[in-house]
Amino acid sequence: MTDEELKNLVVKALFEVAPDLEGEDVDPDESFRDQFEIDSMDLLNFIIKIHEATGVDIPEKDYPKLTTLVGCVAYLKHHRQGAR
Amino acid sequence: MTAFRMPSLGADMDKATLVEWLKQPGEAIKRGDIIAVVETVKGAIEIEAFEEGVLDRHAVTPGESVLVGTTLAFIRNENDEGTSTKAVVPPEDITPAINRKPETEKSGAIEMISSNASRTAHVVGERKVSPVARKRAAEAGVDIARISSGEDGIIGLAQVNAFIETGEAEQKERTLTQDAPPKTEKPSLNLDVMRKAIGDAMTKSKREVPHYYVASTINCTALKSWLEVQNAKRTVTERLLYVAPLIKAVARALKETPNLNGFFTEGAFHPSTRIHVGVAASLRGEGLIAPAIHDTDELGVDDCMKGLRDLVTRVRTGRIRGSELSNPTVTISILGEDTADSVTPVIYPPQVAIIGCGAIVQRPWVVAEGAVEPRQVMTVTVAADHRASDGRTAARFLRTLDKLLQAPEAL
Amino acid sequence: MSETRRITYRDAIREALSEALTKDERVFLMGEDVGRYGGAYACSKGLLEEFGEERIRDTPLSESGFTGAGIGAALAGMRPIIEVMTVNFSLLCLDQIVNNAATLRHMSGGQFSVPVVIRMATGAGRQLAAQHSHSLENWYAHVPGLRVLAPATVVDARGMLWSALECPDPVIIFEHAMLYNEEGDIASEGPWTADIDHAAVRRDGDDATLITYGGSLPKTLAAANSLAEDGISCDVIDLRSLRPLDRERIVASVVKTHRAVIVDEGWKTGSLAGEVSAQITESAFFDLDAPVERVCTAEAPIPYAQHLELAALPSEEKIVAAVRKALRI
Amino acid sequence: MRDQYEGVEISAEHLRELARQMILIRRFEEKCAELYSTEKIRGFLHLYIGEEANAVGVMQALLPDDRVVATYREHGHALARGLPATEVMAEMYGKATGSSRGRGGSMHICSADHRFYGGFAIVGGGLPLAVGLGLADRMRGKTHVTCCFFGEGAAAEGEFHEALNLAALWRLPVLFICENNGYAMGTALERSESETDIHRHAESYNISAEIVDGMDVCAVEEAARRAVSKIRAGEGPYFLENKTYRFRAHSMFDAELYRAKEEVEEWKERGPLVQFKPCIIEHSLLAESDFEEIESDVANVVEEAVAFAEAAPWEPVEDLLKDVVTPRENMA
Repeated sequence: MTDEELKNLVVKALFEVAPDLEGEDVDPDESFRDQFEIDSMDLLNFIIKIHEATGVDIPEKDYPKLTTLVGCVAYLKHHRQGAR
Repeated sequence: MTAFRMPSLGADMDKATLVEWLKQPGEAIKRGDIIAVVETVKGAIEIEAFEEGVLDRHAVTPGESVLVGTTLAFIRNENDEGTSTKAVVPPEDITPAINRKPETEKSGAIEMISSNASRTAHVVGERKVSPVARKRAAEAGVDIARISSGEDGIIGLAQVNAFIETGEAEQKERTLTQDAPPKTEKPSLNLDVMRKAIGDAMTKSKREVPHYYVASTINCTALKSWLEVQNAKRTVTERLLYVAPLIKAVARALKETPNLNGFFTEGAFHPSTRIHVGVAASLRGEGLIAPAIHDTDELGVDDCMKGLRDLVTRVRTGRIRGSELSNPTVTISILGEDTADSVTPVIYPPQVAIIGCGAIVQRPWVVAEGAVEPRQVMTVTVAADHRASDGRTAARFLRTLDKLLQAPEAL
Repeated sequence: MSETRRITYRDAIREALSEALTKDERVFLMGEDVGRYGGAYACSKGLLEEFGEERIRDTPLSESGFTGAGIGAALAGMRPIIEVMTVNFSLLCLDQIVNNAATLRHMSGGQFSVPVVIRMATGAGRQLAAQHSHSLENWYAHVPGLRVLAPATVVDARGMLWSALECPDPVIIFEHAMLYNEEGDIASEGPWTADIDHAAVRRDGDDATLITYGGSLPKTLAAANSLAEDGISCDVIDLRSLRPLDRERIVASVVKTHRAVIVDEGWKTGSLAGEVSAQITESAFFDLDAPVERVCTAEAPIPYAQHLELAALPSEEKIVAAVRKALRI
Repeated sequence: MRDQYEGVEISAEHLRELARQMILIRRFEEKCAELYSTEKIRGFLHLYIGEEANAVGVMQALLPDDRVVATYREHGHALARGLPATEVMAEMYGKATGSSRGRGGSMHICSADHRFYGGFAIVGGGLPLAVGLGLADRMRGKTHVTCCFFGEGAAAEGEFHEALNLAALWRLPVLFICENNGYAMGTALERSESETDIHRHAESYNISAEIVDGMDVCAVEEAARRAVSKIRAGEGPYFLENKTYRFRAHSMFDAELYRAKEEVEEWKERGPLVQFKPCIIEHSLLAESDFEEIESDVANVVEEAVAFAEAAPWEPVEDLLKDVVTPRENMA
């Protein structure tokens, strides 16, 4: 899966959790919370979506790594490879 | 045959626009089934049935804006079977809606809101009043606008007579004059309307409800540790947020202090035997709604979590059920991580209390023997209605809550 | 009324015919099978023997011919009673009734009058299918120059004929076929004239006004009785005269009850029920608490099969439901 | 014209009266056509010009108590029956002193005094009514005759057959006069009837019937007298088929596309006055000067009728609903 594909996957999961954001530009480096007022429930739902889409198991301690788009892509890239 | 009516989902809701029917004539209806989606100033809301039967026919078509109490559809009940209601009540005789919207008009948020706003006046003007009811009201000097309609949304002689006889007239008059806020509603974005609705409700609350406030800071270290251990054991989908045990604890504490749970209506406090905790959820800058988790005190922590997730998901997608909005018996407002230390909330009438929880933050904490250590703490503020309780009640609630949160595994 | 006796609607008509023939030698009965056969509904049974062929006059099957002849005879000073077997066949003599009987007085500047009485059976309910089940009273009630009566009770059946014969204008009397076997009490001794100018209040009530006539009266009274068991009291108005309508009595009742349900075996579109409803709207609109309800016949030719025929016609259940709807309960 | 007519009084006085009536109808109707053109008369106006001998001849056979039922082309019948030209003209104008108080107009001239039951404007509609008038007289033992005029177009109507059957069945005192002018409005006889000898219909109902030259007033009178005497003798109904022709259009608004001008001209040569006048003069019963006198008298009558109609009042609108039915309060 390319970076671009991963990026699309993450954005899709985000918009599924927060459909009201659909179509917004996502700043890759800024945290979702600061950009979009994503709260902890949204974040949890988001991580569940990522988990369901990629099969990657994400422990709670890793949540902080998944608060930005860049962070998500990097995390998934790493852990998907690891999973194989 | 029973009429299924536009429900009142809040003190500040007077009308809504039908967006879509989810049940069609002939479909069986179970208690709790979602029948339709309506657009309110607070967004799209799913409305549900409270009885069993078969949907007989719709009385309002999508796009129509109707007053609360207007018949939306008819539900045929079991005891109707056999009497051939179909032959007797021809479909063209259904109660037409108060306001028909051209079918070509999309129910997009902006259009919906702007057309609603400009229509308010004649929605009220077009209430269905029987000729003799109008005549009787005029003779009695009663303003027809002050009379509630019957169950079918029509003001008939019976409604006028009841109004006159019960002396409801004077009472309503007083309320109305106090009530009338300057109506400067003008075509605007959803955001502004929502803000205005919140504003209206809160202004009314602040003006009418004698608030008092009591606060405590609670040590949440045990709660956080317990969560950490729990979540480490759980898969992604089963993990908990601290909000879940917190809500559960609040519900249990309320059981001990019933004077914080219920409604103040018709000049008296009516405690509620059931506890439906409304969870204030922010709509990302567009406002706040507080749908209920029903019978919170009877749910396990996991069920609370599930209910919460479901609720937030539906808030985000605009699919909140009418009953969830209309019947919380108390509200909790949780600020969440990285926000602020405490909040002093405003009661949402006719509820009599609201519990505000600040973020859980690390602060110096005096432990045994006077030593100071870092601890995860949270400031909880109870705002309550002095007509239903006093400070001691709220203080007792906070002590109970504190105690419960020190043993999260027991929740 | 000291003593009463119980007779059928059919006997009441026969007695009335006999009385009229006895009292006034200008009176004669003319129609298909009124003589030897005794009348299609046996209303003239035995009259031929009593009054002879001249006055109990069997006619060929020529509705226009003998109805026109009756009109002509009336013009010349006789008091003919024309029996058109059923309203269905009366369509063949519409020309004579509408173009001649109804117009002559006015069209001649008041020089002529047509004191003819035309009786006909009407209505459905006996599985006679589409061509023998019409209720077209409204067609005649539409026409100025005619008087249209619908006796619904034995007393009216007994009394209306003579009252009609005393009237110098053409009078159409509709006898609902389902009423002929109905029984009722009438005074043992006459005179048996009936008021043909006013509607009759058959039952008193405060919650709703039921307005009907002819063959629908028994159903309407049954509905009112059943509603009374639930504490709903209805005025039941029997129109009796379909032209002219007794607007005053209708309005007085609606002003009292604020709700009106009209029961009419005609088809709803263009019905007498529509006319009554319009009169209520014109004269009692501001006293209404609910839209006027109409219980009429389904808009289809009357079918043969019994269950379909019953479904097409007004019934006690439909009337009860309409009243409940008007009362919003 | 024949020389002898059984039962017809061939005196100067009688012939002068026949001439006067026919000329009156002719001049009266010519005036009506003129007044129609100037919009004094409205509605339908069906002229009788050419057919005068029929009404005039038949009326000679009737007594004052006999009854007449006519069609919508009935000005001639009304005048021949003796209704005043003033009242007939006022009716044409729609005035209150018209014979039907202005409610009937050209098609519904009525007079109870003359037992003239009026023009009936539904083809065939008058026949059953005439049967009923006859029935009433029969039942009461009177010897009155009801005379019913209609055109040959009526023979296609059911009511014609129903009425003939009833009258024959009950042997009623009805004289049926079929004025066969060859056209049912604009449809020629051959194009509307399978049996063009209309009197044969009557025969099929066992009614005595004969064909009459409807352009010869004396022949019509002769036949009518014969028929009436049989009817009065209780022999039942009688039927005359008068062959005649209308010289003018069916009504005022008629392009006459259905018949040839030559045909009209041919019939005009046999016109009731065209034959009648030279014959009488030839027999020295009346002189040319008599006809001049008649014309002058008739002109005065028509002029007087117009003046009367012009001056007549309109019926007040308040009386619109008067006589629809008898007011009930008038009933004892």
